[in-house]
Amino acid sequence: MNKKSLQLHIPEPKCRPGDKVDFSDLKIPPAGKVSRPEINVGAGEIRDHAYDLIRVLDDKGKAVGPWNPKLDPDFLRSGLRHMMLTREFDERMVKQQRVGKTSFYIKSTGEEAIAVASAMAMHKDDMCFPSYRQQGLLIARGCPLVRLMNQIFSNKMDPVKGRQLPIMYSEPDYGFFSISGNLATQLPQAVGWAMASAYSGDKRIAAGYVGDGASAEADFHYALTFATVYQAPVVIHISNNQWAISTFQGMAGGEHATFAARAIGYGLPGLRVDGNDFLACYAASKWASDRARNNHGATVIEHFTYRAAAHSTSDDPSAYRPADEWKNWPLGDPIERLKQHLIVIGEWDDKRHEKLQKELEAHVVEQLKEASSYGTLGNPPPDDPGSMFEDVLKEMPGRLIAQREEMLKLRAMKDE
Amino acid sequence: MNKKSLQLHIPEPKCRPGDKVDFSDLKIPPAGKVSRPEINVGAGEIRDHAYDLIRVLDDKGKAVGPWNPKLDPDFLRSGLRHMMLTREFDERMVKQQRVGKTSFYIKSTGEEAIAVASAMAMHKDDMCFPSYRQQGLLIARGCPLVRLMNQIFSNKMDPVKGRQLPIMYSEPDYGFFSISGNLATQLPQAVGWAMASAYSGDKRIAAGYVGDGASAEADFHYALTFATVYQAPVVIHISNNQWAISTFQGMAGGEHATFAARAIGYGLPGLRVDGNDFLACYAASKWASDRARNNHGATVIEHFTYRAAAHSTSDDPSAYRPADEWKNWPLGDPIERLKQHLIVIGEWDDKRHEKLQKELEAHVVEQLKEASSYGTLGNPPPDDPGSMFEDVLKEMPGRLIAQREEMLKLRAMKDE
Amino acid sequence: MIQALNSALDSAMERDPKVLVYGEDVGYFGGVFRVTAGLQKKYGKTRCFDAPIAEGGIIGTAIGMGVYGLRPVVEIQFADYIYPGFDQLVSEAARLRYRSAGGFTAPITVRTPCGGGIFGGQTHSQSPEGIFTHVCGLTTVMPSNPQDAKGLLLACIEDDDPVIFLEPKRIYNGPFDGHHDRPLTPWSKHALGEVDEGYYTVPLGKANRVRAGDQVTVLCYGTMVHVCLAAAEEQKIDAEIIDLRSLLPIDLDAIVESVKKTGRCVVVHEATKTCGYGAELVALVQEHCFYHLEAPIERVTGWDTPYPHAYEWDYFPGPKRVGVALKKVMES
Amino acid sequence: MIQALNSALDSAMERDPKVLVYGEDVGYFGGVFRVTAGLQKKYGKTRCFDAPIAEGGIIGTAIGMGVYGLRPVVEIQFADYIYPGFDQLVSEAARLRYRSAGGFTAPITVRTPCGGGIFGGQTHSQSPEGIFTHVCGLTTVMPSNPQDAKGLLLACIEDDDPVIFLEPKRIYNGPFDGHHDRPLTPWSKHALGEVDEGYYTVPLGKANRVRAGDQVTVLCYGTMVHVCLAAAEEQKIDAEIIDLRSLLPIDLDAIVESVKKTGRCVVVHEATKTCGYGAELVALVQEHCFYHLEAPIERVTGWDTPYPHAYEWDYFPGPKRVGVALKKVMES
Ligand SMILES: Cc1ncc(C[n+]2csc(CCOP(=O)(O)OP(=O)(O)O)c2C)c(N)n1
Ligand SMILES: Cc1ncc(C[n+]2csc(CCOP(=O)(O)OP(=O)(O)O)c2C)c(N)n1
Ligand SMILES: [Mg+2]
Ligand SMILES: [Mg+2]
Repeated sequence: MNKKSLQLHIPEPKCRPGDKVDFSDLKIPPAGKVSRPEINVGAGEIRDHAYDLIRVLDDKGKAVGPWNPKLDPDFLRSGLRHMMLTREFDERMVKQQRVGKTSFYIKSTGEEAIAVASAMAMHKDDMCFPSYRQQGLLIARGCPLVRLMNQIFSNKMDPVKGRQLPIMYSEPDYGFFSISGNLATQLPQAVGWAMASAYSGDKRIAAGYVGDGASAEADFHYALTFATVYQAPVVIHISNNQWAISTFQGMAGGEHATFAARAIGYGLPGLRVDGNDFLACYAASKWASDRARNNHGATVIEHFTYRAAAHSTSDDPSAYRPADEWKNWPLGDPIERLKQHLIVIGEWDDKRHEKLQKELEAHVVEQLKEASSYGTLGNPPPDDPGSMFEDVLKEMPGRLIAQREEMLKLRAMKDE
Repeated sequence: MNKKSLQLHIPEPKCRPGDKVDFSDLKIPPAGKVSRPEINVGAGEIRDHAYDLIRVLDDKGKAVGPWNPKLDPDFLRSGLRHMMLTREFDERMVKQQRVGKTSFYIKSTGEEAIAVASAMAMHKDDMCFPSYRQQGLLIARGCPLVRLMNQIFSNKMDPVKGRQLPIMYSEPDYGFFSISGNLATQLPQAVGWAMASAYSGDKRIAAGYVGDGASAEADFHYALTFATVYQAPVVIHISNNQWAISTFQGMAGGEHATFAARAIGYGLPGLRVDGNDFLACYAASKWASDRARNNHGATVIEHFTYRAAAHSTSDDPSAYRPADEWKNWPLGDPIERLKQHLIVIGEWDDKRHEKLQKELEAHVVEQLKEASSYGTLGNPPPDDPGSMFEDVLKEMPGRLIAQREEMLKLRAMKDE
Repeated sequence: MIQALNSALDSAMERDPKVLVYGEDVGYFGGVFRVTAGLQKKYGKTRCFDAPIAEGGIIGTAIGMGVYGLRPVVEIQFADYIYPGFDQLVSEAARLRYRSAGGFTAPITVRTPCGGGIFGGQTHSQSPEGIFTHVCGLTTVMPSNPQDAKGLLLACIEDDDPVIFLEPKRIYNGPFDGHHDRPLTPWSKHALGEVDEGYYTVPLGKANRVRAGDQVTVLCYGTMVHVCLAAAEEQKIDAEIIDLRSLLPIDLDAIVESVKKTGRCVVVHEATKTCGYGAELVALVQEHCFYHLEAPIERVTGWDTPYPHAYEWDYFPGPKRVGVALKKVMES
Repeated sequence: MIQALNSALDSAMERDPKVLVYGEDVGYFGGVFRVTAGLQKKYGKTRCFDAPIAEGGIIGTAIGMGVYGLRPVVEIQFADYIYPGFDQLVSEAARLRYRSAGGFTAPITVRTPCGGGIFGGQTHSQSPEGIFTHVCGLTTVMPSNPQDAKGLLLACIEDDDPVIFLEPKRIYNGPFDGHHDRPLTPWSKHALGEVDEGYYTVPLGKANRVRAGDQVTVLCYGTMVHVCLAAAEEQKIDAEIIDLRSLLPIDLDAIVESVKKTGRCVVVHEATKTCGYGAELVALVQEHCFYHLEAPIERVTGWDTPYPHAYEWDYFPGPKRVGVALKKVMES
C-alpha cells in the first residue's frame, strides 16, 4: 500500500555546539493574556492552559493580567532575597567542589523562582518531595545554610551522617523529604503522603518536583494515576529546563506536546508557566495549592525554564549545547526580572540590590566558615565509621553488630 | 485558609450487585457524527477525537458517516464469521475447563470486534503484541483452533510444551507474540519491535493491546513515551471493557478522562471508538495502521466496550457487579450488530446465519475432537518432563543438565 | 490461613487507626484470595480500598503514607507481579531510614501470595524471597501455618521498617505436604490451624523447631515445612525440622545449635536453587558449624527453570525428593 | 577499559548491521563514561542514539527489537538505576524463550557500570549481580580488565539470550587494587591493558586463573581481582586466584579443581554479603569439595549496609580485609 519504507525518527535539538543559538520557534505569548479560572474549575474546562504560558511580568517589569498575585512589596523582597541567596550559595558551593572540599554539587541557576515561589505559595507545614535542584525550597523555608553545607561536606555535623552524596539533603523539620538519587521516585511518595493527609482529615498538602527528563520514568505515570484516582491533595511541579543531562526535552516527549499536557489524559488540570517569572510561578503554585487544600484534587504545573549551569559538577555542557544559550534565553533571568519589577513599582533600587547582594555574600561566607570548622570531605576523615551500620533498620540486627565489630577491629589493626 | 479538612476520595462504580443497572450517564453520540481527518493530520488538530466516540453503525444497522470503511460484503461476512467462531470457541473452552480438561480459561465475549476488526485492518505480516483477551486475532489470521486447544490442554502437541498457563498462546507464524502473565509488558515491546522495523527500513508495523485496568502500569507510560519520541510505527489498542477484575475503569483513572485522552499528553492521536461496532473498530484501526505505515507515527485507540463474561474462569462477577449489566449495555453486541447490518444491506439473513452458526459449532467440535485425541490437562500425564529444562537458554548449561538427570532419576524411582 | 490473615488485619485495624489496607481488588471484593474480605464493610471505604493496577504506585504511595505516619498494609496480588514495585522497595523503602539518618521511615507491610502447586503456571507460582533477602533494610517473612501467620503479620505491621510478607498460597487452605494425589486435610483439623482470638504477635527472627531430632537438621519455611515433616515421617529419619518463619532477621542461634547437635543439614525451599536463600543458609551453616559437619549440606529446591504448568509436580520439591536428600546426607 | 568497551561496540557494529546501541546520554554525547563516544558519528543517528530516562522502557523496547531480529546493546547509566527495568528483565527477557518454547527470543545485552570507590554514594556504587544470578534465563558477566572486557562484551552481543554485562567503574581507568591512597597505574602500563585489534571473543563460562597457588583458592571477579592479587602479594600467601569473569554460566570445574587442590577457599565480592553471589559460591564449593576442605570457606564482601559516601573506604573490601581473611583460613 505504501511505496516508501519506514524510517526511525531520532529527535535532535535545534542547536549543538558551534551552531548559532536560535530560539525563534519558541512561541512566547505576551504577559497577562491567560485567563485565571476558579480553583474548583473542572479540569476539562481548562485544557488549553496546558498549551499556553502563564506570565505576569511583562517586558517592562510591570505585573499584568488576571494571574497577578498582587503581593505586598516586603513579600516580594523576601522572594528576591531567597532567590539571590540561593544563587550565591550555589556559586560558593561549586567553588568548594572545585577545590576538593566536596565530591559533587548541583546548581539551580536560572531556576530559582520555581522552588522559592512554590515554597512561598505553600504553608510551612506542607510537605515537599523535591528533586536535587530545589535547594531554593530549603532557603525559602529558612533552613540554615550551615546544615546544607555540613551535608555537602559530609562532616561531623552532617545531618545525614556522611551517608549521602552531597546535596542529597533530608530535612524533616523543614518539610523537605530525603532526596533520592533515583529519579522521580519521590512523586508517588508525594501522592501517598497527600493521600494519607486526606485519609487523616488533615489540612496539609504535598508538593512533588520532577524534571522534564525524569517525567519519562514510571513513577511519573504512577503519581498522576493515583493522584487523579484518589483526588490527592498534591501539586506536581515539572521543571522543564530544556535539558536532562546531554539530552534535550524532546527526548522526553517534548517535541509534540508540552509537559503540562500530560495532565490532560489523567483528567487533571495542567498549567504551563513562565518559570523565570517569580510572580507567575507563585500565582500558579498558589492556585494549585488552594485547589488541593480545598479538596479539589491535584494539579500539574510545567515551569518553562532553562538550566543555566552544567547539569552537575560532573558535567560539561559545552560538549552538547551552545555555550551562550542561556544568555539568549527569551524568558530572561528570574532574579533580574523580579528586581526590575520591584524597581518599576518603586520598591527597590540598584543600591539596595548591591547592598543586599553584599550582605548575602557575607552571610554565606560566615556560614561556610562555621561549616568548614566542622570539617570538609575527608578532612578530617570522619571519625565514626561504626555509625555506618546504624539506621539500616531501627534495631541493629545481629549480623550487623558482628560486621561492625569486624570492621572496627580491622580499622584498629595498623597496616603492615 | 480553608475551614474544612481534607477527605480521601475512593472511586465507586454506579451499580453494585442488587442495584438497578443504570448507564444513563454514558453519553453515546449518534453514529456518523465524528469527522475523519487525513492520516497525516497533526495530533494536536484532533484532540477532541479522544473525547468523542467514532461510530459507523446506526441503531437501524445502516453504515453512516465519514468513517464508513465501505467494505465489500464478503469481507464483512468473514468478519462476522471470525467473531462468531471466536465466541463459539470461547463457549466450548469454558465448558472444557468446567469438566476439568484444563485449569483455566479466559473469554472475550462482547469484545470480539476489537481483535477481529483490527486484525483484518492490518497486513498478515504485521506483528501483534496482545493481552490475553485477543484470541480473535489468531482466529482472524487463520490459526487452526486445534493449536490453541493443544496449548489450553497442555497436551503433547502443545506448541509451548505445557509450560504456560492455558490461553497464554505464542504463535510466531501468525504474527502473534507470546502472551505474558504480567500485564502491559507487551506494550514497550511492541514499540521496540516497531522501532526495529523502522530502523530496518521495513514496511511492517506493530500493534499492542492492553486493558483499561492495565493502562495504569508503568509499561503503558514507557510505551507511549518511546512511541512519540521515535515516532514508532505502532498502534496501541486499549480495550476499555469497563472492568479490570472486580474494579471498574474509574479505578484506572477513567472517572475524569477517557483512556484515549492519555494520548494527548504525548502528542499522539487518540481515537475513541465504539468497540462493539465492527465497522468503527475496523475503520479506526485501518486509519491508525495507514498512518503508522506511512511514517506518521503511533496512534492510541480506546475501544469502548463491555466485558460480558467473567474476568476468567477463576472469577465470579456476580460478587461485584449487577448480573444484567451486559444485557443493558447501550452499545449492544458486536456480532448482532454486524449481522443486522448485513441483513439491512441485503447480504445476509437469519437462515444463513443459523447455518453458519451450525457449521462453526461443527468445526469447533471437530477441532476439539482432534485436540482431545492428543490429551487434556494431566490426562494422559505429559510424558516429557525432561523438556522442562529446555529453552531456559539456547544451550542447556551444565547445572540444568545435572538437574534434569536428578529429576529423571527421581522420577524413575518408584515411591515406597 | 486465609481467616487467620484476615483476623490479623482486623485486629490491627481495630487497634490502630493508622493501619490501612489497599491493593488490587482488595476493597469491595475482598481480594482474589479473600484475605481482606469484610474489612471495607467494617472499617469503611477509606481504610480498605482498591488500587489501580500499578504495583510500583501501590508501594510508592504506601511509602509516602508511611512517611506521613500511617502504617499501610498493601497487597500485591501475586508475588510474581511485585517486580514493577521493585525499585520503590529496593531504592526507596529499604534505604529511606538510612539515607535520612532516621529522619524519615517507611513502616509498610507488603503482603503477597507466593509459591506454586495450584497450576498457576510460571507467573502465578514464583517464590522471590531470595531477591529481597539480599537487600539490606528489608525484613522478609514467610509463615507456615495460621497461628504463626496471624502473629507474624501483626508483628510485621508493628515493625517500624518495611516488611515483605510472603504467603504460600498452596497452604492457604491446609497443610499441604506435597502429596497432591491425596486429599488435603483442612486447617481446622490441624493443631496450628486453631488461631488465638484477638491481638498477639509472633516475634520476628525466632525460628520454630517443629520436629525434634538428633540425626539431621532440616532448614525450611512456608509450604516446605509440611513437605519436610512428611518426608521425615515417611523415611523414618530422626530429623530435627526448623521452620525459620522469618528469613531476615534470621535465627542463626537456633540453626547453629541444631546443626552442631546433628552434624548434618538439609536446606529446603521451593524457589529456584542458584543464588536462592538456601545458598545463604548453606554458607552460614558451613561458616558456623564447619567442624561439626559430617556430610555436605544438601539443598532441595525448585529447579533452575520457570515453573512449568503441565510439569508442576515434577518441579515442586515434594516429600520424595526431600526424602532422597535426607537419606543421602545420612549415608554420607 | 573504556576504550576496550568502545572498541568492542565498534567491532560489533562494523560486523553486524543488526547491532545497535542506545541509552541515556549515549548518542550525541557518547555516554557519561564515554563508552559510546564516536559511535553515533561513525554509524549514524539511528544506530547509536539517546533514550528517554526510562530504564524499563529502554529494556522493554530492546526486547521488542530482539524479537524483531536485532541485537540491541543498551546502557543503563548506573547499575543502581536498573531496578525500574527489573520487571522487563526478569518477567520478560529471562522467560521469553522458555514460555514461547523457543518461538521468540531476546538476544539483548544490557551494559551497566557497577561498584563503588568513586565517592558516588549509595546510588552510584551498587553491585547488584546477586539479584540477576538468581534469575534463570539471564547470563551475568563482569570483566576485570580491558582485554577480557572487549572479548566478553563481544561474546555477550553474539549470545542469543539476554545478558547483564556489569562494568566495574572503578577499574575503567586502571587496575585499582584498593589502595586508594596510592596513585592508580593506568591500563596502558598493565599486561591486560593492551587490547587486541579487531574482533575476538572471550568465551562465557570460562574462568581465568590470574595467579597460580597451592595453599588457598580465592574466587573473585571485577575490581576485586586486583584487590585479591594485591592482598596475596602483600601477605606473601601462595594463593590461587580465580577471576570468574562470567557468574552465570559459571565455570564450576575450574573452581572445584582448584579448591580440591588447595583445600581452602576465600570468596570475595564488593556486593553486600547476605544472599550475595558469594553465598552461592560457598554453597557450591562445600557441595563439591566438602571432603577436601580443611577450613571454613571465608566470605569477604561489602557490609550489609548501603554504600556510605563518607565511609567509602571503610566499606570497600580492600586488600587489608582480604589479607586478614587469607591468613585466617590459612591458620584454621
Ligand atoms: C532512575 C535514574 N536514571 C538515571 C539517572 C541519572 N540521571 C541523574 S540526573 C539525570 C537527568 C535528569 O534530567 P531532568 O529530569 O530534566 O532534571 P534536571 O537535571 O534537568 O533538573 C539523569 C539521567 C538517575 N539518577 N536515576
Ligand atoms: C503486573 C500484574 N499485576 C496484576 C495482575 C493480575 N491481573 C490479571 S488480569 C487483571 C485485570 C486486568 O484488567 P484490564 O487491564 O482491564 O484487562 P481485562 O481483563 O479487562 O481485559 C489483573 C489485576 C497481573 N496479571 N499482572
Ligand atoms: Mg531538565
Ligand atoms: Mg478491562
